[in-house]
Amino acid sequence: MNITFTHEQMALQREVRDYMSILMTDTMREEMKDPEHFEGGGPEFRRLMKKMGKDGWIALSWPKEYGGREATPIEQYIFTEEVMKAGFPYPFLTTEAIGPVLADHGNEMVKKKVVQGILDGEVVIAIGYSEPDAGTDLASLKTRATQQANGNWLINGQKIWTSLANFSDYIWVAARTDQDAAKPHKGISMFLVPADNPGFSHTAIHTLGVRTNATYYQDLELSDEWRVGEINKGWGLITGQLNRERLSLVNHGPVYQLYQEVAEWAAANKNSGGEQLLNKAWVRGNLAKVKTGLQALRLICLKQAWAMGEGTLTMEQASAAKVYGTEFFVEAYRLLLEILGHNGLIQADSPGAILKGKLEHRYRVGSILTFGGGCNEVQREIIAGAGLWMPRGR
Amino acid sequence: MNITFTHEQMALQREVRDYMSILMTDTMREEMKDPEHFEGGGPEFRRLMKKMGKDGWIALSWPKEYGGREATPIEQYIFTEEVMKAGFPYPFLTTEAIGPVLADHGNEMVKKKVVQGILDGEVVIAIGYSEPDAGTDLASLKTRATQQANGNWLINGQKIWTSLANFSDYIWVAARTDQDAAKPHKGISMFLVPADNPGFSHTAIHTLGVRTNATYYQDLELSDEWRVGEINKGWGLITGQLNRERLSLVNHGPVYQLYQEVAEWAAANKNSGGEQLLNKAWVRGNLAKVKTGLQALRLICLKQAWAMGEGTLTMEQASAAKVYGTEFFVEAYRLLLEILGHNGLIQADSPGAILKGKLEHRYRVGSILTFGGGCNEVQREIIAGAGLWMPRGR
Amino acid sequence: MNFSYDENQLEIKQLADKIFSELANDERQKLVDASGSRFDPELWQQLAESGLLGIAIDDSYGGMGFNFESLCLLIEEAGRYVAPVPAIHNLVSAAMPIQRYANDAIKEQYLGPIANGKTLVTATLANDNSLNAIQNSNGDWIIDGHISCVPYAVYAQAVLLSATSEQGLVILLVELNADSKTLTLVEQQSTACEPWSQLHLQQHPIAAENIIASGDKAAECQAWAQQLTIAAQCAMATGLSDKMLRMTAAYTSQREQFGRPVATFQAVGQRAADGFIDIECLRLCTQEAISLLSHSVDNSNQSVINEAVTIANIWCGDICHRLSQSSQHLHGGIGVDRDYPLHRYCLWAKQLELSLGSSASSLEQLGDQIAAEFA
Amino acid sequence: MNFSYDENQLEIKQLADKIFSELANDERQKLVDASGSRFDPELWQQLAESGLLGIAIDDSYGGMGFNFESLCLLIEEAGRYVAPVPAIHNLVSAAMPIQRYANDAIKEQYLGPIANGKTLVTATLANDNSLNAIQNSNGDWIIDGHISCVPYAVYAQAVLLSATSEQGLVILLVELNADSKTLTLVEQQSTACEPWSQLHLQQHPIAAENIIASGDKAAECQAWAQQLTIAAQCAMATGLSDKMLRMTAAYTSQREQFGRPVATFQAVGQRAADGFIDIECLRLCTQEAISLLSHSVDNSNQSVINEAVTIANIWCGDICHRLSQSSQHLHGGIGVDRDYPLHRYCLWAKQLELSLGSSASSLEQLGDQIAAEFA
Repeated sequence: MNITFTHEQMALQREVRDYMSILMTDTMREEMKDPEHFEGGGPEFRRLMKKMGKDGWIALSWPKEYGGREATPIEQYIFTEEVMKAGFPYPFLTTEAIGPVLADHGNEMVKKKVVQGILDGEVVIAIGYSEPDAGTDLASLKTRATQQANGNWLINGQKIWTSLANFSDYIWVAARTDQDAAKPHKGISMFLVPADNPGFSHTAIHTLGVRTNATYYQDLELSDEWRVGEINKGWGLITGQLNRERLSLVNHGPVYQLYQEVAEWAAANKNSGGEQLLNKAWVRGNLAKVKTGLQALRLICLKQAWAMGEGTLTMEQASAAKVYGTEFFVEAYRLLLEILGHNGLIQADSPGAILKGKLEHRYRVGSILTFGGGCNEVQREIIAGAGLWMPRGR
Repeated sequence: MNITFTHEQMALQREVRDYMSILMTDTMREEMKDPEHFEGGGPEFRRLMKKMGKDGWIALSWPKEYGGREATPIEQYIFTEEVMKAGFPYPFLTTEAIGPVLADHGNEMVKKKVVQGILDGEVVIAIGYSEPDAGTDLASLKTRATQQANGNWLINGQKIWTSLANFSDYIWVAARTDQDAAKPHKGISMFLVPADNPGFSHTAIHTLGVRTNATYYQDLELSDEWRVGEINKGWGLITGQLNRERLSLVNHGPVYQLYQEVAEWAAANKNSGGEQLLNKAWVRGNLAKVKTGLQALRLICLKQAWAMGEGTLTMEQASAAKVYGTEFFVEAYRLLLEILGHNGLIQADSPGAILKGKLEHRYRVGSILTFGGGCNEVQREIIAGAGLWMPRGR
Repeated sequence: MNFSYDENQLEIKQLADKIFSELANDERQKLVDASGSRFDPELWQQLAESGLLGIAIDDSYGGMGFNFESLCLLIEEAGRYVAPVPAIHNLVSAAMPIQRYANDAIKEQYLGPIANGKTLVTATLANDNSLNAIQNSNGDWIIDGHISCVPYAVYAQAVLLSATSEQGLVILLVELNADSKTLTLVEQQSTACEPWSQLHLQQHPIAAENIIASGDKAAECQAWAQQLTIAAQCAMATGLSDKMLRMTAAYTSQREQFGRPVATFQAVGQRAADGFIDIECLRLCTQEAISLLSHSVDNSNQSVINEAVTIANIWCGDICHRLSQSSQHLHGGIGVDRDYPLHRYCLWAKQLELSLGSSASSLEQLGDQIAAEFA
Repeated sequence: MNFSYDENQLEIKQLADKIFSELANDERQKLVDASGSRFDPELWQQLAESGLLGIAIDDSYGGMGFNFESLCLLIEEAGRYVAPVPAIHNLVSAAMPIQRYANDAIKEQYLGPIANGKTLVTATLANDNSLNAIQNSNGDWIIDGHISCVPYAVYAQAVLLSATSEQGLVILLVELNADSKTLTLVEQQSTACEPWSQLHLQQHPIAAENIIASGDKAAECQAWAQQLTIAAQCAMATGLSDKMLRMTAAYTSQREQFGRPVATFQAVGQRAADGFIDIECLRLCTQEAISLLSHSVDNSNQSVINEAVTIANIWCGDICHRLSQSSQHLHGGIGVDRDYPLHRYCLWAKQLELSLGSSASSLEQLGDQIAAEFA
């Protein structure tokens, strides 16, 4: 056991860091000040994504046949960390979660058009799983897809929290194709809905933090070539993707960066009593708590990435990372905001905002992760069951 | 609203404090070093209890007809606080929980013999509720009492965690008298078993902290005069008593005293680096956390005592006090033991023990309260149901 | 020892509840939010007309003449509705020190108009030594410097501030004339969308009458006003957190997942119960601090008051954070949707958590007080 | 980056597990407990015969010559069984500094006998300045003072100590001859029933050879030995906590209340899952510290090592406390019954929590390290 990066891993880290420091332009930062484009979708975002595609970064962890570098999960984790630290709104779900599913299960048209588009940095995909009455209990979704005589599908329903749908090229939609399935998750199929389909529309949902969307599928007619995977077997594609999603959710890089910025700020600023903040025991204590938690998060993520590479990743491990990481984020934002104090509450676009208001914004978006992406109570049940062999109730 | 003691309440506090400072003898402290007598039962304990009875303290909160002073619940709380701070193993469950039930539901013989004996300081009663398979799920108890042709009862069964049974005069036993009751808690009756009944026996259970007992009831024949309350209606007597028990469980006095002793100790001692402990920020932080928690506990208890006096105490309030108090104790012992450090682990009877090993001992006994006396998960369910009107599962 | 409110207090509570339920409900607040600034003049005027702005203002100035404890009942209700009004800034942080420390002329000028809602006075009490005051030979003063996060300055007629001077600390009232060349306001927004301003003072003249206190008296005034403000924030946090929890209990009781109400999952009930206990702790420690601040006639128990206020502040920060997180979590997605009212409570909770000392800094302060006691 | 053990390490783990399961099971430990002193010479001898006491001792002294990481696997297993043997004191705190810092004569005298179980050396590393050393004109030393909590002193042939002198700190090995008039042992018991002693030294003579290190070297030796000891304690805490959790999961899965296994109550499963996550954090932060201590060839990354060890220690204290409490709570009454093994784990957890720095004090230490980094 030697828990340090190899020379090759350190070289990759430097390579990505250098690349991102050049890629991330002031224009991009400016574009992100528009809440509509905070998560991407603006012209500069599109330009930079294409550049990353051309420079081979999007395919980093992809097989050679797709022009990829076949990076290991640890290398991919390092890449993710650096991209996130740079603050670029890279669409990881598109490139790391849905992309690979499409490559595995899509037909030739999908592979050529969509998968290649992803790798070229030209395609972003939004995820349409949640519905107003199907959140954690995803299998109870009601959006309905019916195959017509001509083979085309007619989709009707509503999705909620469809992030990025306001600028995505496709929506990755889970719909019920068998109303009478013995178990609710057995009658679900997956579709790729082009955003320019006339049956598709969306409205904004403004949240505490970012903009997301409600999306509507009204008598939406879709050729069968946009169905992905077998009919009624969509559940496997969803859960496979949820597992891969979790690790990119809890990458430790961004919080580590915030920790450093706050520590530097505390070294340079005084409290209202005129004392250097970094000299206050409570400030040091808060920083120490964040650092202690970060160390565990970094190791949890890296071990998980390592286990992915070894093919030994377990369900309970993935769930533990999700629960720990998301709850640690909430705690870390609190501890760091305490250090900034009252002034830390000034919004990003106001004069006098500290650290460009980044922390205040992170606090506002941070809370969604404990219930999003598989709510933490369910994750804990997975841990108790798969990790501790405890029988489950109900 | 004026949350301060009245002059009368302060006078009572001084009176009890002065009385206890004289009552608590070195002989008593010496006697308590024997684990068998840590919770009372030795000759000096018996002598002092009789003295307290004679001096009218046991009847403090009792009605005038029993020679009592009719103290309000707040006054009784003040009394409890001072008695506990003095470290005297006063049998509160006997005097405040079972005693009043016997006064309300006992026949004349019970009132004369047992209730008067309690008030005279001559009777201690142990509680026989829990069984090996009936802990939190008390209603599932299996000890069986069958009425015979001559009216006597034949009791068979086993109880566990019967604290004080090794020196008590009676055991307050819950037994099943109707095997076919529609709901398990509807077929239970209450009996007072004299400890000298030949069908009664006990064996020691040594725990992390104190000695307790398993008690056995083998073909135990008991005259019907020792039945208390109506046949099959014992559940009401149990739950009434559990509510009254909870407040004395979480009196803030003893922890407040420990807090003060540890703060004084930290002011007088140095860490291994030669620094005054009270100058270390972490020591101050731990003390501040304990004080913050204590303030809430004190107010929760006093408000509850006040509400008892007003007749407005709610179930959720009682449960909140039990959960908060018992979990705070665990946290407080930890925070205070951290200050004493490694040396705080020296057992009471070893040379070099700090604060006479009191804290180390409190830590060992403290953990039983979170599951004992109505486990905290169930208390939280009561709070969610009765306090927040949330529907209950199962 | 008495944990109940008297009849007048219960009436205040009911009246406040009535007004807020009519004028600070979700529907109206959406309009206020859409206006871009969280201030509702109509609601404010209604509070004035009902007399509630004058709860703790002497009847000689047109107030009700009740104590601070009674005022905090209004504040708690304001918290329960996250009412978009500057109740604490105006009625506690500004009016209370003016009433206790200002000269008669200032009291006459401001207290009546505060009580009847004609005038709004704000305050920034943190002593960050960023303002400097110099006394002229004619007795008037010149102020220099700038401060940030002055709440509701754009709506206020004056702001209560502290500044350092050769004579020590001074507490002064600065009128916010829009056309002054020596005074500039730059608008800011807080995370909770409260209208804040940076206030820049350049050789700004202040009449001697506007000095509320100086020297030791100023320090006393500042400390007292800060304690009242903290206690009032704790009262607001109590109402706010309690409402968040009630919303959560109600929502989870009807929201179904896996075929049954979310509330019936034991983990959900347990976490809600934790919130119940948390709020009881905050409520009681807040009541203790308010009770002591309201009923103490002299300074004999100052250290007890200091401790009670600090402890309440620690609970305030912890509970604001915890209840806000657990409420959002148990709500799921709708908890962060700006179309559903919970998000306002969460934003406001974060602001209360960090104003006038976070839990972590207050804990250090309490530790220092304890060390001084046992040293 | 590699999170797996090599074959030798897996063999060590299996061998340790086999021996402990045979000789440190509940039945045997009841006998050891009844003896009044938590030391099992038969188990110790078995560990010696299997070679496990020599894991990290050079093969030139009869050991296996593996690294500290491999030794920690034995320690973790000892924790999993709360084995009544002085594994950390003897093999880490005493043997490791002797092997790295002592002269050849001392190494020759002690390392072989430690590896084959003939000799037990204990250590007390906390620098509390309570021992004083003076060097004679002939080069030998005189030691004065007394220290508390020396573990297993009644069974040990020697104890490794630190003392202050005119030449600075010295690390020395004191032989524990029962018949010495200048050395007295007074027996103590720890909360976990570990045999401790107060050691009183009155003008106690020590030969110059028994000085292991002095001056800067002594400080380095002490700091290094403390770090190894902390890391080993964390490894022990990992095994211990993991076993507590597994016992809890197993017990609640079969114990029924309200007609169904306790484990099927959601709140029980959630709390057990929290324990699982906690232990994963402790395990990984411990592995990081051990990995750094085992693989670092120079001091270039000393600050990284310091930080990793301090962080592991913080987790160790927190998890020992939390797992011990949640395990007892979820067990209910049987968890505190001395007839059921859990109680030993809980007592031992408290001892690990408080030895060589509690979470609170370590957190302050980490905060100071961070401040130094950013200042």
